[in-house]
Amino acid sequence: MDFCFARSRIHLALAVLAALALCALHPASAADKPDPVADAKAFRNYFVNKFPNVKLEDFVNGPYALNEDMRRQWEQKEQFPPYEFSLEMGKELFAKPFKNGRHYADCFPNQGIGIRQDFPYFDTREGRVVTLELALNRCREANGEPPLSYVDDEMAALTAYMAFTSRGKPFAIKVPDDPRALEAYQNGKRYFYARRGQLNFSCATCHVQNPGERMRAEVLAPALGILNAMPIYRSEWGGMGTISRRLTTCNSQIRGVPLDPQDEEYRDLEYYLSYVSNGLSISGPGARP
Amino acid sequence: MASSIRVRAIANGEITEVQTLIQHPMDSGFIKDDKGAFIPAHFIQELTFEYDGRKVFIADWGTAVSKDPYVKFSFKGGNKGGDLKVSWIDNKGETDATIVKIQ
Amino acid sequence: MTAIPSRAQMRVSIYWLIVLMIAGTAPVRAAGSETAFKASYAAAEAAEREAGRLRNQWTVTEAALADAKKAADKGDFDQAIASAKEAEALARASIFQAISEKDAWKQLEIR
Amino acid sequence: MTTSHNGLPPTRRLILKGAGSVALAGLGIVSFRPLAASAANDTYPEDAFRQREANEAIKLLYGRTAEPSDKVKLDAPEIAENGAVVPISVATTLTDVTSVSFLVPENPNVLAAYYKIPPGSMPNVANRLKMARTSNVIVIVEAGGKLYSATKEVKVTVGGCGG
Repeated sequence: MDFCFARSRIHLALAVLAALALCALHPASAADKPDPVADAKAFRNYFVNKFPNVKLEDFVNGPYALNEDMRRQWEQKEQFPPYEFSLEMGKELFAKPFKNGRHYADCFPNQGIGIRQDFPYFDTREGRVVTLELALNRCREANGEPPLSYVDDEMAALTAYMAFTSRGKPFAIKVPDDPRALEAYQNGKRYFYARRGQLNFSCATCHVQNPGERMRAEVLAPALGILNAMPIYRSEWGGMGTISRRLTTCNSQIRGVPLDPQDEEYRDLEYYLSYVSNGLSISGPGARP
Repeated sequence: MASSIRVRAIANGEITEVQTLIQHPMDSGFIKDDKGAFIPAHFIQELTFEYDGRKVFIADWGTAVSKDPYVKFSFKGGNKGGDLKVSWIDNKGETDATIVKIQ
Repeated sequence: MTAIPSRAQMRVSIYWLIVLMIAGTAPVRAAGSETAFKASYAAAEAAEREAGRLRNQWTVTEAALADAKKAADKGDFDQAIASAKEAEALARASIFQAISEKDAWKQLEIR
Repeated sequence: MTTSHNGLPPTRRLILKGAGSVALAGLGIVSFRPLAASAANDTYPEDAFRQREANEAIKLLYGRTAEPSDKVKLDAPEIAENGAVVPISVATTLTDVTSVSFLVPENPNVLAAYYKIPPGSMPNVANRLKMARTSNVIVIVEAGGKLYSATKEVKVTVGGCGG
């Protein structure tokens, strides 16, 4: 397995350095002004051209769009999905009043139903990206409740329920006319493409260059539509996991120390990656191996 | 506490198709926890479906049935609106049961 | 923002990294002392802190630091120094990665 | 907490079951094949579930061997997307089916599930099983007192590098 080739950490580091040294000989072209609209178009075209047999709306189903044998297993499990219990828990948690009598629903437009596709958004008042997970915890804190862990079951269940009520609604992420929003978008893009960890992988190494290929036991999902399916029930976890959980485990898998969940870089990444999947429907909660 | 048992029983002509999903860890006893100690086996051993006073399906399970186990079967003679009783017992003697209407 | 290093600076850092890594892999002949370990460990920690400032630490660096500490606690300073040097080399590689990726990421971008 | 499905507390039920078989054996009524269960027999085949060899488990469960049959259709993936949850099902055109069992010879305990099919129930069963590694999956259909089987290999790619 490719992941296992180097027992010696030093040898791998040397290989990384050699690759980096080569890169350094070919400096990148000067940065242009970010153009989210053009980016999203190019992003979508890349995947559509790479997988001409996959329907555009099917990209939200991740590896199942690319692998027939896996798709059958998924469809069989979807007859009675194992995430049913988490979804019910999310529904109950969402409806349960806080100690002050108010509800999650009071913190969101349309009582929190069918709004997943609008997250994350750029808050022009605060000048930062607000994800659904962050918004849920802020709602709690505004109502005198302690925040939930971003990587635990309760947050996963809440976002699963909110995604479920939004299934079929296309991502509608906006980059407002505000230089800070554009900066956050660009920062997310940089994070997505920058190599990190001892394996010297970027998010794009797996999810742009190699979707459909096997990495360890997993078939890599295409980056287009990857967040539409969040949160995801993973058989490997035996439970539902948040976007925060997925991003931090992605980092560990490439031998990078994860940032704190909901760190600015993660939120910006989510902003960028959601934006370039605009127009594709929410399919979450998803199921993955 | 909500029931651990979810059932979808749908009558189509004379055949009733039953799908069940149960919330249960189904610990095999072969997995270690974070501290390296084996998590003791904890799994459903028998799951029984009864309709109209007769057993229509009995599942005997070992440790290799997945977490939150699922099973699908079908039987003849079920009527829409009829009661299907589903119950399980695990290796620790814990049990749960529910009655659902065939749809 | 840290200034992007010139190519000459990069070449210098690659040189240092290779030196450090050779040092890290070569068996330490003389019996390691606690003082030598402390110096190696402090250098490794400083490099890892810098990687943290660049938000680009590696899990293997953390593991090598932990190995160093464990060996030192057992009084095996040869091993402790070797692990600390490995940790420093890894931390420096992660710093190098972070700095070069400040620009290099653009080569991967879909356009 | 709900009660056990036969109305007895579970521990009592198990004790009764044990006591009953001892008493009957003492009277010499039962020939010693208590493990050769059939659909009419409601005991949990505990010993069969503990076996590490497929043949042993089958012998304990049925007391005889199975013949491969193309009337038994086993559906399982080529490559399990995750060994923790592998959807596996069986359908058959055989009549008078009284039981269906699934075995995974490479698992620590080879017998995974044993389903009793009373008269009037269909011999089609779908379930989700754990697979420790790449293995054959064997399904055995008991029909008219005979055993028929089908086998399929399922590849399990285990995550991680073993370290």
